[in-house]
Amino acid sequence: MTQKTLPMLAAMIGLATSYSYADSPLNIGFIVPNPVGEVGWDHELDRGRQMMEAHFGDQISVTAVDSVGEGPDATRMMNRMAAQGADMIFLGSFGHMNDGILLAKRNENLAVIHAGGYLTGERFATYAPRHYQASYLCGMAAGYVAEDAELGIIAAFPLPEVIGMMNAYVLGAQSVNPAINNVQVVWLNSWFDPARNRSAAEALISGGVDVLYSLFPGTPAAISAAEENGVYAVATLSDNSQFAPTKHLCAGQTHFGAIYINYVNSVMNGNFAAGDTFAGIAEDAMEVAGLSPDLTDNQRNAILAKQDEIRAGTFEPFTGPITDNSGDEVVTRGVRLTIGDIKGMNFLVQGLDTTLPN
Amino acid sequence: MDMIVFILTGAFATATPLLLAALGELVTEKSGVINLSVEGMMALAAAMGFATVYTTGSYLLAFAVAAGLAMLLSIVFAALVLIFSANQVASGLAAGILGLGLSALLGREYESFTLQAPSGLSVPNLSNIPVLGSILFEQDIVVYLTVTTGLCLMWIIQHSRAGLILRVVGEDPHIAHNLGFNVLRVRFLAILFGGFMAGLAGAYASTILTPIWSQGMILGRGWIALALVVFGTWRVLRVMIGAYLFGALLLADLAVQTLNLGIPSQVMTSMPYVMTIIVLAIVSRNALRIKLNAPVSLGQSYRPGQ
Amino acid sequence: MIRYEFVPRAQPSTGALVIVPILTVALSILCGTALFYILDKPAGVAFYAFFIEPFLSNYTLSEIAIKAAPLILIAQGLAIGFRARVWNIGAEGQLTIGAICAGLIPITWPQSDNVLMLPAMILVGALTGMVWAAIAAALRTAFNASEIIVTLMLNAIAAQILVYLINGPLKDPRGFSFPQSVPFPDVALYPLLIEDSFLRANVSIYIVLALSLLAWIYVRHSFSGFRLLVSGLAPAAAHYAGFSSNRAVWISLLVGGAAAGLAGVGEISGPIGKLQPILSPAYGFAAIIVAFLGGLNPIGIVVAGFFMAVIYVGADGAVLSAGLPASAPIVFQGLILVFYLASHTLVNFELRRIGGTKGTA
Amino acid sequence: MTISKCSPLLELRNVTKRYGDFIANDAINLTVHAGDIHAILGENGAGKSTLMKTIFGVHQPDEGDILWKDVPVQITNPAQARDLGIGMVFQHFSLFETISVAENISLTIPAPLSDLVKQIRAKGEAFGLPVNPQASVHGLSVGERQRVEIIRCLLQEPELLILDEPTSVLPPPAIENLFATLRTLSVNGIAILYISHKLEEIRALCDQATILRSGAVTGTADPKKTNAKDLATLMIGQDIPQPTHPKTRMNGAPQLTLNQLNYRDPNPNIVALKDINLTVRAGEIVGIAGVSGNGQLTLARLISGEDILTRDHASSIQMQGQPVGHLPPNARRKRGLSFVPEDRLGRGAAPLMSISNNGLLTGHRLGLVKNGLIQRSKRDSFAENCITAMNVQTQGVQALASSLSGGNLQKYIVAREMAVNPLLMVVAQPTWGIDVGAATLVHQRLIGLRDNGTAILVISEDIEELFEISDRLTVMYDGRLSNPVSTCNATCEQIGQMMMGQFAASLEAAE
Repeated sequence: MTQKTLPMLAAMIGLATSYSYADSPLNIGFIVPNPVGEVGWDHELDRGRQMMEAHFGDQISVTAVDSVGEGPDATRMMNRMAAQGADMIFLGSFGHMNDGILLAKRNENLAVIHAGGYLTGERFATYAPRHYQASYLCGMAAGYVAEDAELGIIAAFPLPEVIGMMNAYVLGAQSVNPAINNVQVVWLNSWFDPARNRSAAEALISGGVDVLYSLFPGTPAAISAAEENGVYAVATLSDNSQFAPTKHLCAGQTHFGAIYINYVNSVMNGNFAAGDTFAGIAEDAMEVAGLSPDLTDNQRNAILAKQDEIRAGTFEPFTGPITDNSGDEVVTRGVRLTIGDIKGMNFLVQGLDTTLPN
Repeated sequence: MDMIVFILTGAFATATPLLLAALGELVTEKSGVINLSVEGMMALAAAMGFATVYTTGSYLLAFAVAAGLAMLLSIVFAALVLIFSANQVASGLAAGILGLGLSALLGREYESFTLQAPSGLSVPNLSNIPVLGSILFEQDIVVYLTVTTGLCLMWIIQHSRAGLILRVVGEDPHIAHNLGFNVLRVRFLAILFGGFMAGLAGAYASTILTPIWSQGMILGRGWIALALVVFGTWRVLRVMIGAYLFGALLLADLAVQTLNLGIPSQVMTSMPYVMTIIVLAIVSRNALRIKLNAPVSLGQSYRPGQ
Repeated sequence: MIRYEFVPRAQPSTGALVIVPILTVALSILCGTALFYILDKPAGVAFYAFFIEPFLSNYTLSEIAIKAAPLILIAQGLAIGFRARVWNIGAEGQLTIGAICAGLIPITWPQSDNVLMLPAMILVGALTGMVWAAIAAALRTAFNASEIIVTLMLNAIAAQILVYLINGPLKDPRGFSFPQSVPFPDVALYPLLIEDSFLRANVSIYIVLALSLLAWIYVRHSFSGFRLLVSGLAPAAAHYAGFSSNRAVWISLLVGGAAAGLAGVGEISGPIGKLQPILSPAYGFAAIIVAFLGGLNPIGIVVAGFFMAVIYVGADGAVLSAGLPASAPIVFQGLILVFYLASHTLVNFELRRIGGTKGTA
Repeated sequence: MTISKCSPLLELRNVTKRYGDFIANDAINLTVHAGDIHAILGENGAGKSTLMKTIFGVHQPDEGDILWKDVPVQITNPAQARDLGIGMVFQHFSLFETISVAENISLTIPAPLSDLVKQIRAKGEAFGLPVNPQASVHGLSVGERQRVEIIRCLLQEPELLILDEPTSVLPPPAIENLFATLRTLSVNGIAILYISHKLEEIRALCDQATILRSGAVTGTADPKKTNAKDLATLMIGQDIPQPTHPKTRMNGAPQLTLNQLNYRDPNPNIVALKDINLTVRAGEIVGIAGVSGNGQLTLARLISGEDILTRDHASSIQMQGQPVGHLPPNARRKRGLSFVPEDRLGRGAAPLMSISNNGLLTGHRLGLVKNGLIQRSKRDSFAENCITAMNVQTQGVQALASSLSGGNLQKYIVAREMAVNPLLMVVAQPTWGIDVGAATLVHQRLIGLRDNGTAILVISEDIEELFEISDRLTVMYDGRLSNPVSTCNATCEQIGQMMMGQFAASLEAAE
């Protein structure tokens, strides 16, 4: 009991204790909101953790917990980890943001690393991959293969990140296939529902789409459905080729490991700085993967060349002019959107045929 | 047109797990027992059915394993309500929670795994009929079996001796006992059948319909099945029609979204639930219809000799 | 042939009321040990984490209070209905609607320092939870529509309303379009039990306990509570005595809705502090368990609510220290409930040996 | 017939059955031969039904032996009893309402329905028991249902037929038909066990009688040769108290007026009430006779307020001259109504509630509730008073209502309903299934209440009871109510005819 409560008491009173990392491993708590599957968000987070553990070996000791959810239960879990002496806690869901900030504020020896938020705080850092960069590239692939210029998107909820990815995808597609307009969207309005996800895919397929883009659906059900129906599928987060051996067109593959290793190093070196990591292709946190062999060499090379441009910083998908779907120019020619604009994106580009809550 | 064909075709598969579970629950309720653990039984069956196909590749074995496990859970429920005379509502909820927990626990090794969907069955010649052909004759085998089971069940309940005994036990267990029927055995078998069907429903959901296993994937479909029994007023044919319509409504939400009529998608997503409430109110309004079809002793504990 | 049979008692056994919880916990631990053995996890560590550890630190005690408050509150409301055999399965939706509507106040005046804000939210939350439940009551009394199904469907609809509002009109304009409202001002939050501490427990637990006392008086001593009980135990007798069944449906659902709505306020004015897509980890359903574990008795519910909270808080520890999978605690809860229902039979029945030798009397 | 006398068909030796601490049957011996019509005579609660259920295998004896044709048998369920050749017609029919006559019979006689339909018709014709095999049971009258029950037994070619209080649901002329049928069966060699507490019936029908009291045999007799008084003494243990009370006619103010009352239940199978007119005045007892199923239940529910009329028709039911037809039960009770329903457990009392809480059910008006809170001590003393008033046998006010015997519960409910000093009291089946002593007490209390000026309406299927306590009598048939006749002027024959629907008889009587 004392062993566990002492650090917490110390933290509460505000005693500053310094750890000598050479002697004892760095204690790391790692929280993932859902069960860890074969692909997807939780899988990629967990893969990042494994990379981190492989990199540091005995230097760190990681306690990983999955299926924690987003509500007060998740908060309790992170607080328990802090109370049991964690030096660093990784939080895997946007919903962990506010309580994570409070937790970091109250624990002077604790570094909290949060995925997918927009706020930072004392010893509270946030990171997010620039999914939209890969979305743009996959959009190009979709533009190439969409013979009828019919694209369909399945998305869970209209989060700004999701809207950004949709927009980049459509911009990418239009960049190689200007005929693309009227992109159909189905909102699942559910955090997780494989059967509904699959039905949504079938609805779009019956609506005649050439390429299906499955945006954070939580399950690969839509990708499988696309394969069965002979429609190209584009996936997010992970390469989903295993679910669509013949019709996997492209995926935005995320790599969290590099981000984590950076953070752990900074804590070990004592120069941890709370901040915002928005890591993309340039930071090796993101890349296109699983490109379909159906793409011609020219097409493939064009996509990879664009990826290199993004990596080099010579190209950025959200560069004006951008017109929204009511016809207004929302980004003027030559202007690049700021990180804040991208993270809080709330307009749909021209060609996206759906309605957002207002 | 494509949208309509999509809805009418897809509704069969979407409705199948609902219908399988609802038919099982209908039989259970006909015997006078309401089992609210359908959701849990389906989840447990979905997890283990999936695991079986994943490891052995056999769908037949998977459906058997799934049905078996759901029946085991229904035995727990049966023990509570038949031996211990516990409140049926509470017992159903308890068994349901146990089932949900076990599904997550046993299925965690297979989390988010997927299977290749088995190819559909297309009836030769008939499936070539325009429109109707693809709606009616390109479904998977379980869809046809489910419809057949429903029709058989309709006959069994209305015209067979077993159906007669089931109905009279649900009407008045005391008289049934006096006539020499073993009420507890009849109810036990009815509960077991409910478990069996919920098991098939769960296995269908995770191995054919989606096909994927993930914790929590049943997502209230067990509850929808319960609702279907009530607004089908305990008549097989009406339950079948209700399940199909509900399946169509679920798909209509998605299909209509692709047309972008400017309605927020949340409104569309709520529609099946709003419609359920409206239909339920209309159906229930005729108290006599409920009275003549609902099992009179539904929800009441029965102890022999009292 | 020797058989055992349950024979009804002339009046409920008070001794059994003590034996039942002991038997329940003993059987659950037995079964749980087997479960943990199969999972190859240390049972001793797990049970220590489940049942002992939660009592060992201020933090876990505070968390128990946080968790117990909504469970007890909702369960008290539901139990009053369950005694009348009105099955409100929709506390989750009533909680959501109560929270949304109460949340409108701080969202409208996010800079306010008016101390009446929290009381106003409490009032609005309870009233709107009632209104949501009233839909089920109206459909049941006017159209005879099953309240089980209507309340269940209303859960799904309430969830969609929340999603719509949180992504649209109620979205924090400075929140980078993330689906959540503005953070609530301090006057919209329940004061913490210990100000400026690490502990999240707030005064809502006192409100819950006070309401539990009220529930106890209502159930034990009020004539209105008596009428509800008659409606549940013997509907024909209630009808005969002139106790309106419609009234029982209305009271049951309104009380349940008010309690759930209030619990919604407890969440947004407590640990959450804003509107967000997930307001409750299924408190509405867990409270059903609490209501039954508590024997539908207000005092029993307080005990059961704390017990369940201990299990929840303990589960975190078990997951951390014994390495249990996150789903194992759910299984354990299911076991507890099953064993409770089985052993509860002893309250109204006694186990007698029949057949064989004489002298059973 | 004489040959079979040598070896008995059924023999019971020291059969004992206990329920917990209560001994329902204590070492019963009984012998029945083929072709006998053997009466089991006893008060309600004497253990007759328990004994018959033991023979029929509904439950098993704790001790003793059953011999069937000299062979000891263990009858573990009714199906086995039927296989042996035992048929039973229960007092409460074992028929399911939602299915047809033939389907009901098919439950115990597995055969194709079309065959059964023919067999049912054939048996019916052979023994004078006409029924329509395809009719749904919920549409049948009680008499028809009884015929179905008997045919069901006969189709199994039984050697022994048990009838439990078969005449309680029949009008007098129908009783004659039943007896004729039973005599035909007897001649055909079928033994009959006839359970009843009605002495005259047994004397008219039976060759032998075994008399039970408090679970034990008190004697056997040939009822045709024994006079009623001796039989009664064996049955009750003392002479039947013959209460005599003056038929007062206090010509008081009308407390209840039914004025052209028409009512159709939403369920089409329930008899509709047609043009009912009746006035019950303070200080009189009006009895409604009739075979059950002729609308009495509906009438009682309409008067109690459990079923209500629309506001337009409110004046069809008046209390103290005020329309009350649209008012719920509460409002009517406030105006001085009290009501004893025919179902005690579940309607008159909540089975799983204590006696004291059951007192609260309708007694709450007597200051037992204050500021919405139950006054526990007052509640308990109210229950105590009711217990004392009617000498209710119970383990105390905290005992559950379900733990009381039917008779004691009835006494308690009557006491409770009387305790509110009603202006109008409606009693349905006041003495159903309770022993003679208790019945006498109930009758005395009702008359006492009448003499204090309460208007009392008694609905009963027991004509003797109605003649005993009513000042005026009326008969219900097919949803209609006859003109009331003064009890002193009416004869049993007239009432019997009226119960068959010949209301003209009432006009004669009224003159």
